Amino acid sequence: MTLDRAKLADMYYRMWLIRHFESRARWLFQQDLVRGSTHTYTGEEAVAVGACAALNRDDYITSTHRGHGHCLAKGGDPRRMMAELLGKATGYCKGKGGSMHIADLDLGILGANGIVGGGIAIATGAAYSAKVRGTRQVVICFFGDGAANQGVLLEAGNMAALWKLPVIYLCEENQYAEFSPSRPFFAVERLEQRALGLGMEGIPVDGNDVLAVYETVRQAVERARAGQGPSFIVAKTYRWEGHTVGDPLTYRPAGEAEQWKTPERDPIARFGKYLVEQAGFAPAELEEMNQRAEAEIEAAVQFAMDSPEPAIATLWEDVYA
Amino acid sequence: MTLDRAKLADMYYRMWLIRHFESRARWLFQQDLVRGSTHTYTGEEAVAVGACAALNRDDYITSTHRGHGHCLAKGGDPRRMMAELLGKATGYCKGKGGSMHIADLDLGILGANGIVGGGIAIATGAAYSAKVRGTRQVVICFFGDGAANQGVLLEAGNMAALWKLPVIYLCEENQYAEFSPSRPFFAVERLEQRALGLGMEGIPVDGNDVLAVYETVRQAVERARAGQGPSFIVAKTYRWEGHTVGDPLTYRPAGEAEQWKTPERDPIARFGKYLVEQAGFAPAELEEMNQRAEAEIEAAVQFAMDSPEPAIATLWEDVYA
Amino acid sequence: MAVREISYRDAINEALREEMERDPTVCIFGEDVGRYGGPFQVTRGLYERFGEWRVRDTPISEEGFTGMAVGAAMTGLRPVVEIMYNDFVTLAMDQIINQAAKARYMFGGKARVPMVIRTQGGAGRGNAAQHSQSLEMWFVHIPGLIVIQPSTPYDAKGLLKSAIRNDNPVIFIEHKLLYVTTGPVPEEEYLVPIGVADIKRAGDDVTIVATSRMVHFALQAAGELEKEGIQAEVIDPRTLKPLDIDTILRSVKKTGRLVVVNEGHLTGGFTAEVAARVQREAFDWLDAPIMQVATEDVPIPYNRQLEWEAMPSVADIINAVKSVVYR
Amino acid sequence: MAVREISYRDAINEALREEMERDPTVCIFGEDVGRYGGPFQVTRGLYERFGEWRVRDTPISEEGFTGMAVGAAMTGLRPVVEIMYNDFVTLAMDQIINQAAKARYMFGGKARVPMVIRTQGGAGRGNAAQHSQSLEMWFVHIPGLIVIQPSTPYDAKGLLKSAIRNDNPVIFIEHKLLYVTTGPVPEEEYLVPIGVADIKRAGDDVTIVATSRMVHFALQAAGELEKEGIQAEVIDPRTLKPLDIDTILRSVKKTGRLVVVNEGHLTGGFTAEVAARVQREAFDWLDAPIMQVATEDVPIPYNRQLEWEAMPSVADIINAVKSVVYR
Ligand SMILES: Cc1ncc(C[n+]2csc(CCOP(=O)(O)OP(=O)(O)O)c2C)c(N)n1
Ligand SMILES: Cc1ncc(C[n+]2csc(CCOP(=O)(O)OP(=O)(O)O)c2C)c(N)n1
Ligand SMILES: [Mg+2]
Ligand SMILES: [Mg+2]
Repeated sequence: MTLDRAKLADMYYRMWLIRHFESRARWLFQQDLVRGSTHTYTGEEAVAVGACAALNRDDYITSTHRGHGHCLAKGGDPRRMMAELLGKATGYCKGKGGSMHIADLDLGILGANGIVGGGIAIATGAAYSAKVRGTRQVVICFFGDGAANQGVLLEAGNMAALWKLPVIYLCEENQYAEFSPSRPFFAVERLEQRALGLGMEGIPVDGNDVLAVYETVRQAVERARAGQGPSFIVAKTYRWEGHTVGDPLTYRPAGEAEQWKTPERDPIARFGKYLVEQAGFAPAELEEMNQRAEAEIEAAVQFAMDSPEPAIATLWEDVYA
Repeated sequence: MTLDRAKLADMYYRMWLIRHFESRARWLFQQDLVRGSTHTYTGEEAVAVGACAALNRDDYITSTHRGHGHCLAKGGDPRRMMAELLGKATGYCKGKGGSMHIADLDLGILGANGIVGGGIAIATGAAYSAKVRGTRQVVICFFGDGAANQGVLLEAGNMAALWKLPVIYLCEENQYAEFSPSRPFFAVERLEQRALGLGMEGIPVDGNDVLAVYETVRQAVERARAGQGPSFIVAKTYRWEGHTVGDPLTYRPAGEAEQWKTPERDPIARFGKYLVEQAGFAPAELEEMNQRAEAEIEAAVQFAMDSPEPAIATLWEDVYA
Repeated sequence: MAVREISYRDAINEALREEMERDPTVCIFGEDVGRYGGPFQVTRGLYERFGEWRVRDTPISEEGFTGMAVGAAMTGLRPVVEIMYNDFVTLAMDQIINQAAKARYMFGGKARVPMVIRTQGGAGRGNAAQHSQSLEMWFVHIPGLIVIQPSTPYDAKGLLKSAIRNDNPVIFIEHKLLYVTTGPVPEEEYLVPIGVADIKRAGDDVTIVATSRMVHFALQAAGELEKEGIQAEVIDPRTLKPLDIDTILRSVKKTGRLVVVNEGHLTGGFTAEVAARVQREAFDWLDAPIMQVATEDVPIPYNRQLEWEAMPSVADIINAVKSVVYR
Repeated sequence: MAVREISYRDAINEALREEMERDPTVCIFGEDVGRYGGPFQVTRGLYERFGEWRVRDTPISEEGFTGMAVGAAMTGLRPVVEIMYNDFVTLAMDQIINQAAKARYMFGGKARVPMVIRTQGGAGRGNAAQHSQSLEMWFVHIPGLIVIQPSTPYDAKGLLKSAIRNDNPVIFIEHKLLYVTTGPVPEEEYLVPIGVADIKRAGDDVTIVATSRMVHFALQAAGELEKEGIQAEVIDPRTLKPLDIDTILRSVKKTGRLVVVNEGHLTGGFTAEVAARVQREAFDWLDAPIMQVATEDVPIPYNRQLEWEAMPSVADIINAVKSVVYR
C-alpha cells in the first residue's frame, strides 16, 4: 500500500465531493434546472475514488450514465460539470451534452455514456491505442451490473484478453439495473464468473471499502502496465438512491437502503473511521474536508448559475472537426 | 443408447447424403451454376447427423452459412435444396434464397443464415416459444467456433440459462473461421469454457464420432425436455475444404487436412467401421447405402437442372405476408 | 354520450391488454416491462394479469431479446418487443434488418414473422444526443418492414392492435412527449387500418403532411394560418411504410402546395421521401417547391434553447407554408 | 507518358499503404485483413509490412472492433476498420451512430474521432439478401458522419487518402463488383477532396447523378442516348455526405432535367434525398419531374434474373432519361 497522508486525504475529500455534488444535482433536478434524467452515484463513492486513486493523470477511464462520481474521482472540475448539468456555455460540453455526456479528454476521461455498455469497446480501443503508441497508459472501464448483460462485453473482453491490452473492466455491482434488481438477470452465480468466458479471472472486491478497491485496482494496473493484460473486477456496492432522480423506488424492499447507510457500510463513514483510527487523522480534519468539499460544490453551483447560456449559433458548431 | 438398426442405417445414409451433396454443390459452383458463395460441410457430417438424430421431427434447428449438412440431417429434401442452389422455382426458397438461406419450417429448420451468429438469438426465441406454447419441443442452435466471438452469444445464452429454455448451443469447432485458424481468436483455453460466463457448463465432444455426438446431444435434449434448461456443447471437428468453394487455402498448413481424412478420423469411415465391427452391418450394405445416397443426390441435381427458373413476377412476391 | 378521453400511454396499454386477452400467443419482451410496469409505465398491470412468461422482464440485451422475438415469431408467438429509446435500436439492427425483415422473402414466402417493436423517439425533453433521435427513416428504407408513428391516443390504440395482428414485423414508434397527451378513445373495440392516412384537418390552400408529434405542431400552425386566411389541410400518414400516397396526392392536386414535417434529420429523412415521391407523381400540379420542415442536421443538444432550435417548430411550419403560398 | 492503369482493389491498397507509411498512427482492424490479406485481398501485403499491431486480424466481433476503433481514434490513432459486407454494419450501428458520429458534438467539440469504416455493398453477384444491400442512406441521414462511395480506382485512392487524414468518422463504401475494374491512377501522390462532385461526362440535355457502380451504368446509358442525339451530363457526387449540391444545381439549371441513380432501395434512398433537395432549390429550372432509378423495394433475391430485375439497369436509366426528355 503506497498511500501517503496527502493521498488519503485527497481520496476522502473526493468522496465527499461526489456526495455533495450528487446532493446538489438532485436538488437542481428537482428545481427543474437540470433536464433529461440524472443518475446519482451516492453510496458508490468508494468505487470510483478507490479505482481512480490507482491511476495517473494520463491514464484513461470510460464512464456510464451514472458518471459524475467517475469524473470527479479522475479529477474533473466540479464547476464545469455543474455548469454542464445546467446546460451552460461554460460547461464541459458547452451545454450540448448534459449529465450523461461529460468528458474531459485532457484528464483522460473519455466520456460518460448514455448507452448502457457503451464505454466497454471504447475503453478497449483506448487500451489498444496505448499499446500501439507505446505509452504506459492504462484504462479503467466502469460499467454496471446491468451492463454486464450486453454482448459487447464478450467481444471486447475477449479481444483485450487475446492481445493483453492494458484495460481493467470494473463492474459496479450496485444491485440494481434501472427499475429492477440486477440479480435476476445474470445466470452465473456470482457476476465475476462472467469473466471466465472471456479468458479472465473475475475478482470480487468490497466496493464500499475504498482501500480494498484501491488495492485491487492497483494490482490490476500494475499487471496491465507490465504487459500482463486485462483484469475483470466486480465491486460489490449499493445504489443508495433511485435509478434517476424522481424514481419512486416502488420496487425496492423497505428498509434495505438503510442497511447500507449505516456507519459500518457507508463508504465515507467507513473510510473516515479508518483515517481516524489507523492513519492518525483528527476528526476535525475530516469534518473540515467535508465542509471544504461542500463549499467547493456550492461554488460550483454558483458558477453554473452565474454562467451564460450558449449562443444559439453554437448549435451548428462542433458537428465536424 | 437407444439406436436401433434402422436408425443407425439412416444416420450412415445421411452422412453420405451430405458428403455427396457437397461434392456436387462444389462441382456445380465450379461450373458457375451456383452463384454467390457456397460453404461445404464435408468432414463435419458427424456433428449434424449425430445431433439431429437426437431430435424429433417437430424440434427445431437453426443453421449457419455452412448449412447444407444441418438441413439434410434434419430431413431436408435434397432435391429442393439442390434446386435452390441453382436458383430454381422448385427450390426451397423459390430461388430467392440460395445456399445461405435454405429453410424448411415444416421440418423445424428455421433457416441457414448469412450472418455469423445470426441463428443464436433466433434459436433462443424458438425455445422460449416452445415453453410458452407448452410443447415439448427443443431447439439445436448450430454455430461455428468463429461465431462464438459474437456478443449475441452472451446475451442469448444468459437468457436461456436464466429461464431454463430448451435450447442446445452446439458449437462446431472446425478449427477455422473464414480464412484464418479459429484458435488465435478466443481467449479461453478451450472454447467450451466460454459457457462458464453464461451460467452453463461447456461440454466438449469428439465431433467426428457420430455416436458420441448423438449421445451427448441426446442427454442435453433430455435435460431440455425435462425443464432443466440449456446446454452448451462444443464438437471438435475439422473443415476438410476451403471456407468457400474456390478458397485457395493458402493459410492451411500442408498435410494438415490429410491427417483428418484418415479412416480413423473421417467421420463416415469411422462410423462404417463401427457399424461393421459392432453393429453387424455387412460392408456391402454400407456400400449400397453410399451408392443409394449418391444416386439420390444425382437425382437431386437432375431435378434441379430440369426445373424452371422462377417467373420474374415472383420478384415482388413474398415481401410481406 | 361523450367518448371518454384517455392518455396516449393508456391507449397503448389498452391495446396490449386487449390483444393479449384475445390471443394467448401475444407476449411482451423488454427492460422493466414487467414488475415495474414499463419505464414509461406503458405496460402497467400486464405482468400481474398475464404472468412472467407473457410479460418478460429481460436483461439489458437489446440484440438478444429482439432476436429472441424473431425466433419466437417464426415459431408461433406474436411478440411485442419494447426498446426503451429508439436510439437503442442501433444494438438490434441485425435482428431487425437482416433477420426479421428478410426471413419471409429469403425463405421463399415460407416464414411469417409477426412481431412488433414498440419504441419511442423524438426530442424536447433534454435527453441529449443518444436519447432523442427520430430514426424512423432507417426502417422506411427497408423492404419487409411496416413502420407506424401514431400521433393520437385513438390512432395509437387502433394501430397497435392492427400491428399485433399483422403477420409482418412492425416498427411502432411512439413519441416520448405524447405519452401524457389525451384524446378520445371509444370504449368499444376498434382497429385503425395500417397504410391509411388520416386527414386531421381539411383545407384548400396548402397541404401539410406531418407525423407523430409534428401533427400537433402542424395543427397549431394551421390554426395560426387560418387567421391569415390560409386554409391548410393537415394529413397524418400514421403509417410511414407502406405510405398512403394516394391521400397525399389527392390533397396536393387540390392545393398545389406541400409542406412536409417530420422530426427526423432533414438530410435523408422522411420529408425527403415524401417530397421526392410527390414531385415525381404530381409534378404538374405543383405551384411551388415542396418544403421540408425537419430537425437540423446536428446531433440533438442538451441545452433547452439549443434543443428547441434544432427541432422543427410551429413557427418553422408557418414560415414554410407562407413561403409556398405567397410565392 | 501514359498513366498506368490499376485495379480499384489495388488503388485502395495503395492508399492504405501510403497513408500507413506516412503516419504511424494509422491502423487497420478487421476480419482476415492481416495474414490473409483481406477477404477481398484489399489489404494484401500490409500485415507483412506493418506488423500485427497495425494490421489487426480480429475475431468475428463487428460491434467490438468497431467500438475499439472509436476508442482508439479518440486517443490518438487513426483506425481504418474493414466491415466485410456493409450488411454487417447492422451489428455495429451503436458504435457508429451513437458513439463515433456524436462524440465530438456531445463533448462540446472536445473529441476528435478520426476513423474510417471501409466496407462494400451492392448486388449482382448472387450473394442474396444479407450480402447485397446498399445501406449508404442510413449514414447519410446521420449528422457527424462523412459518407463516400468511389466509382473509379482514381477516386477510390484519392478519396481514401483524404478520408484517413480527415478528423471525422468516415463511412467509405466500396462496391463488390468494382474491385476488379481498372482505371488510370497516377504514380505520384494525389488526394481527391471530400465533398467535391466530379462531372464524369458533360452534356446539355439532361443531368444524371449516379453513385458507385451506377456511375458506369449511367455512362453506358449516356453513350446509348447520344446515338439518339441526347447529351447527358453524368455527375458522380463521390461524397454523399456532405453533398456537393452546387455542382448538381449548376448542371440542372443548365439541363432542366434530372435523373438520379443509386443502388439503394427506392423508398427513402439517396435518390429521394437528391430529388427533394433539387426540387426545393431549383424548382423553377425544372422542365420535368426528377426521376429516380434505384433498387426495387424488395430484399435482394439470389436468382440471377430476379437479382438483375431488382437492380437498376442501363435500360432503366435510358427509359428514365427519355421520360423526362420527351415529355
Ligand atoms: C442500450 C441501453 N439500454 C437501455 C438503457 C436504459 N437504461 C439506462 S441506465 C439502465 C440500467 C443500467 O444498469 P447498470 O448497468 O447496472 O448501471 P447502474 O444504473 O446501476 O449504475 C438502463 C436499462 C440505455 N441507456 N441504454
Ligand atoms: C456478421 C458476419 N461477419 C462476417 C461474416 C463473413 N463470414 C462468413 S463465414 C465466416 C467465418 C465463420 O466461421 P465459423 O463461425 O467458425 O463457421 P465455419 O465457417 O467454420 O463453419 C465469416 C467471417 C458474416 N457472414 N457475418
Ligand atoms: Mg447497477
Ligand atoms: Mg469454424
